Amino acid sequence: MAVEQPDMKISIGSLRLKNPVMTASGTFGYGEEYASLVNLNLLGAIIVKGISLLPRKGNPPTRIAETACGMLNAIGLENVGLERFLSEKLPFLQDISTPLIVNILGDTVEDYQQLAKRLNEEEKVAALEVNISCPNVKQGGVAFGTDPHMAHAVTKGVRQHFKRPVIVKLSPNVTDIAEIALAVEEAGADAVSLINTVLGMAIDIDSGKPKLANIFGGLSGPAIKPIALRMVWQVAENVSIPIIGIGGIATPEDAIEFLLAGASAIQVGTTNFINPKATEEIIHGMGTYLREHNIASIRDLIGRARHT
Amino acid sequence: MAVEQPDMKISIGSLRLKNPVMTASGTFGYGEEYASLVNLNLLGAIIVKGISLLPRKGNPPTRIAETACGMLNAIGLENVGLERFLSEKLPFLQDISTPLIVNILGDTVEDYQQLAKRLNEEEKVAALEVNISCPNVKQGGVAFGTDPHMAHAVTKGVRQHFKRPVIVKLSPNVTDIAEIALAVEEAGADAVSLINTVLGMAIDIDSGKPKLANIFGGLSGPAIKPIALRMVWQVAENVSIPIIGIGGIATPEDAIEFLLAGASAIQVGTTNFINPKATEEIIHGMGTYLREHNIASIRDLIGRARHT
Amino acid sequence: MPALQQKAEIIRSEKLTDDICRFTVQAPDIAADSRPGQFVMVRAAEGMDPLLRRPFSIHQVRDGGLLQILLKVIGKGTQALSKMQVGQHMDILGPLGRGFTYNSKHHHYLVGGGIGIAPLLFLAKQILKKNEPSTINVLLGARAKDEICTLVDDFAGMGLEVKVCTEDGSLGKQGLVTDLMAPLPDENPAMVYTCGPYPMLRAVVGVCRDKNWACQVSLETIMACGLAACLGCAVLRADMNGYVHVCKDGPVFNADDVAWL
Amino acid sequence: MPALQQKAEIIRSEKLTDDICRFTVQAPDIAADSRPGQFVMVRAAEGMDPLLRRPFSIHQVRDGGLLQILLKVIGKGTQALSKMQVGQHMDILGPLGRGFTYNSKHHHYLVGGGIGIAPLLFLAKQILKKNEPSTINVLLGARAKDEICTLVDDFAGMGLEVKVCTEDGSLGKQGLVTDLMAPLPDENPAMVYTCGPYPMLRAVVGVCRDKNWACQVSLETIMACGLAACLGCAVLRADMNGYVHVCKDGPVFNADDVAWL
Ligand SMILES: Cc1cc2nc3c(=O)[nH]c(=O)nc-3n(C[C@H](O)[C@H](O)[C@H](O)COP(=O)(O)OP(=O)(O)OC[C@H]3O[C@@H](n4cnc5c(N)ncnc54)[C@H](O)[C@@H]3O)c2cc1C
Ligand SMILES: Cc1cc2nc3c(=O)[nH]c(=O)nc-3n(C[C@H](O)[C@H](O)[C@H](O)COP(=O)(O)OP(=O)(O)OC[C@H]3O[C@@H](n4cnc5c(N)ncnc54)[C@H](O)[C@@H]3O)c2cc1C
Ligand SMILES: Cc1cc2nc3c(=O)[nH]c(=O)nc-3n(C[C@H](O)[C@H](O)[C@H](O)COP(=O)(O)O)c2cc1C
Ligand SMILES: Cc1cc2nc3c(=O)[nH]c(=O)nc-3n(C[C@H](O)[C@H](O)[C@H](O)COP(=O)(O)O)c2cc1C
Ligand code: FES
Ligand code: FES
Repeated sequence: MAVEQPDMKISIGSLRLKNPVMTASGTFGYGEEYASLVNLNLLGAIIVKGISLLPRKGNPPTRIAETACGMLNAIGLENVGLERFLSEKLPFLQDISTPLIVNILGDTVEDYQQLAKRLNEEEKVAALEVNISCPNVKQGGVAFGTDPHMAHAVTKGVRQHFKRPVIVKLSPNVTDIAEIALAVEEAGADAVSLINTVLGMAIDIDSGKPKLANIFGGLSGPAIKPIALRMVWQVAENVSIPIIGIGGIATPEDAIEFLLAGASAIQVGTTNFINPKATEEIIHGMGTYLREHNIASIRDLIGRARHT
Repeated sequence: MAVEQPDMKISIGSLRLKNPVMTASGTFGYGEEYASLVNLNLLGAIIVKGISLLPRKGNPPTRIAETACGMLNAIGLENVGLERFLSEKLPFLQDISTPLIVNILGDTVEDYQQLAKRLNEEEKVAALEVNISCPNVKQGGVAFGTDPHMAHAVTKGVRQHFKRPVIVKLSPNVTDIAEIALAVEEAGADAVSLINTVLGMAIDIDSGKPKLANIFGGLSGPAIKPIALRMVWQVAENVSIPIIGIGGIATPEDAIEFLLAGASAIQVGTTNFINPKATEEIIHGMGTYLREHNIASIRDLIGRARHT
Repeated sequence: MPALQQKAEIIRSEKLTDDICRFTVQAPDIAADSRPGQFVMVRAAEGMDPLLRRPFSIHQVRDGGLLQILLKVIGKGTQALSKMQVGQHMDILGPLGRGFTYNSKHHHYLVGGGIGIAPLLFLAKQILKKNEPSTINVLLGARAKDEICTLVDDFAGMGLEVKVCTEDGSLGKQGLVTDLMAPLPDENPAMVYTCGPYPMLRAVVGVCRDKNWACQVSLETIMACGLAACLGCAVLRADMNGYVHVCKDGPVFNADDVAWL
Repeated sequence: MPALQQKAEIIRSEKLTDDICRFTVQAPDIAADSRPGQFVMVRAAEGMDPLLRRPFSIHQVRDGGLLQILLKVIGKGTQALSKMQVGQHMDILGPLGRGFTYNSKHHHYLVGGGIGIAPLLFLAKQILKKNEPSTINVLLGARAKDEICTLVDDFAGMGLEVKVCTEDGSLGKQGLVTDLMAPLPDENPAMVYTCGPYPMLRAVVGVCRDKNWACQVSLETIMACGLAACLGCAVLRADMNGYVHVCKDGPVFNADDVAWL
């Protein structure tokens, strides 16, 4: 009995998505930028550029550099800030049926709490993704995401003030990512998303200086896919909340790998720059895979490689 | 006044090398395999496949998988063991003028010590490279290289029994590589080499299983270059012993980036598989760069990007 | 003008010099919406290395949905693109960014250097739709003759007066394009439209300030998306307080809106 | 036979089917040293994606330093290679590995499946240098006719008897190549030389054991170096105690030396 119309729906906590394909924060603007290229209503969820309480200017240029099958970015979390996000960016997204997930960042636990509180009032904000892992910002020293106690504290703070699903986005720049995942699960996260970018750098041998003004930047793109996939596997072995896989996903095959490793959903990042239609193509291609393999529901893929 | 014959010599502790280009352990066999393709006598140093006290069979196949601009390997440290290395592999290398560096690995500090003791007797072994970072072997739990105390202990053990330079090879799969580098410096290492492979994985979506029998493998090749370069920079900020840069080096330009970041020498790994003549080409190309930039000595490049 | 993605067939490929070529592609939807000074992002290879699209100015738009880019080989991306053949398809995203603004109040000075001349041909054509050739002066600079002789002919063919200088003196005056500007009469109101290497742009802006001429510059930065999504293409604002983004706020800026470092 | 690296010019490119092509390249140094069953490692692209060289059997060696490979499109590496044109250069490393061993004591059965037929043509030619055509039987299997008809002609052109079967019955018998082996007289001593997909090899080895025939198999694994340096190409030994390496100990093995799983 052939599967004609495979079921693509997945859940992240109480959030129900029509399919598991999301856009990764910082790679899809505020959605509007891609409106002429992608049918936004087809996406599983839209995650917008990370928002802080106050606007941020970001790092001086040069902010990006290309590497083998990847890119480095040191945007420095430039963003319009909470208020302008609500007044200028949210109205457009209100009209899109796709659930909106807002990525938030802060310098202190209190920052995160305030963001959570205010965004909890906006019904359109279906979930928060808490960025505890950005390696670009020099302030505050060690990133929240590299220490289980700090990661726990931020998660707990956001959890208290936001009633809908809280997704915590993990940093790969750690010895043991499962330890961090466990800490945020315990603090009440509904899901984890991983990975954020891997800390890297590049040097211009003509000028003799780092290519990025910030010296270090975050590596993303196909180059990091094997690392991301391994971390999803490790986290899946240790937590029971849903995992959203991120890192170098460019094709339906890549997305399926992440589901087989244990992810319930995936995000497409850098690939949006190269192939703006990638998210649509991935949704379509995942459906084809299910049909060809006669699998009734995409949920049947989750973690399958770990159980065979 | 143009530089005609730039000085390519560098030192790693008491070891003097004619140029900074070495072959990375596990990617150049025991030298002999490349003898028809590379003039072995031109190389800065030859580092052979990691040797353990007893022979190891390694992991079951599949052992390798290709990834975007990289590859995963889970060889499982297959090697002929110390005795067969001495009787079967060393004689060939005795006739090569290039300094030989032996990469060693063990399950316990005592293993490493015994290897160091026996290899200390072989004059041809100019230095040891201590692999404390291999992510492929399941035995023994946590890798030595992910804990500063364990890294310190191994280094100290080898240091006691080996009189010529001891290079400790670091794992990138840690939150803070500078911390590990400091620990091994303190334990008496003459140099550090970095990075070993980054832990990764890949899944075959047709079989639904991991591509590697070992599930996880080590990611190498151009994909990891930005990560390696960043770690060299971080270590250079923290230790004063020489650094040997490794990770995705394929061209003279890549090699120069590592020197500018703070490495005194470099190793070519995965690239040997793709372009067996790469080491020679890199030596040649670095000389050209020095001439074109009118730099008298390659040592003038070391760490230059950190000082401008 | 929403951005569109199109696999555009290459209709013609001209080799202007060893490292400069001009591609004509069939991209009706993108061409229809394009304005002078806008750009497209082109995928350089099918694989993932090189990864990012490369930005190119829209050099010309022709009848029949044709779009031209003028491409100079710089690194591996442009190298790969330069080898593309007639009949193959270029993956193009565009039109992108804010182009030049022009009207009939001004005398128009088009000042281009090297490959920066690319967008000026399209601009000249559009200005000529409502203005006489005499309202336009074209000033071009290049390293050597072969880099620009085809382009000089293209401008001249529109009936425009073209002044040229080259660094090696092989065509026109020997010198920089600012040397051509200095002796010009202080026509006012005048608008300078300029594109080229950063040091040239800075010098041109300096001359404009001296002459009290308005000036629009087309800037280049490294870009990842071209769509205002990655925020990678930041350039310091004139007030030094924050950044503008070349792919969205530009690539064409009023010279007074950005900092000159 | 030390391995050499050569940028070999493509002299001829034949498209045998939609996804199988045969390249003839000028690689005199490699060709001079090649023996049947050995292979070469070919770089698939100039960039870093795909990264690794791809292994291909030496299909034939021809006068004038020519070397042939027969290539089936499987994934992105073979896809890229299949698009290469006459006049371009293939980056080839070889000859590599241990080939077939053959002598005049045996009756020779060459048993090939699909693209695994590639090395057998070279082998047949070498055996024929010291043996009569009647000492050789060629048994070929494939999915369908077009996959092998050119190759059948090549063997037949050497005066050899060729038996063929296809899975769809479009050429020769319908069935598997082992079906062709079963009814053969128990000529002894006989040597079977076989290459093809793993399930076929295992079946062929089974028939050989039944008939008490010696058997050499050419194995495939994923390879990174082809030079015995990476140890990636491990295959379990017959005694299940450790591994042999396809690129050095093989690709041709005595069937009894490796485990059949
Ligand atoms: C708005 C705009 C319009 C342009 N118009 C043209 C044009 O009409 N004709 C033309 O030949 N060139 C034009 N350029 C420059 C062109 O984009 C670069 O020369 C090209 O990207 C270099 O790529 P590469 O792979 O050959 O070089 P590489 O050095 O290998 O590229 C490495 C990285 O640097 C980036 N990069 C390098 N140089 C530049 C540069 N000057 N500007 C932006 N990114 C750069 C590349 O995008 C890539 O990410 C334009 C650039 C911009 C921003
Ligand atoms: C000794 C030897 C001789 C061979 N001779 C021939 C020949 O004459 N003609 C021919 O068409 N093919 C031959 N093959 C198989 C050929 O190497 C693979 O089909 C090819 O590598 C697939 O590459 P791809 O990029 O198209 O596929 P992809 O699936 O994209 O390759 C992914 C990775 O898997 C490896 N891989 C995939 N399939 C195989 C395979 N079957 N064997 C080894 N590696 C594989 C590739 O090297 C690559 O690293 C031979 C293989 C070996 C080991
Ligand atoms: C230009 C750029 C900007 C990014 N900005 C953010 C951000 O604001 N917040 C965040 O959590 N992640 C950010 N990321 C990380 C991505 O969301 C994603 O985790 C990462 O790029 C890995 O996925 P990819 O390989 O598919 O790009 C950014 C990535 C890029 C490339
Ligand atoms: C197939 C393979 C085998 C390796 N074996 C060893 C080893 O035995 N000991 C070791 O210290 N490193 C080993 N390495 C790691 C390399 O020496 C090197 O650190 C790593 O590959 C990164 O460099 P690259 O990107 O240039 O390959 C191995 C790498 C590969 C690809
Ligand atoms: S290039 Fe991405 S925002 Fe401008
Ligand atoms: S392919 Fe590297 S050892 Fe065989």
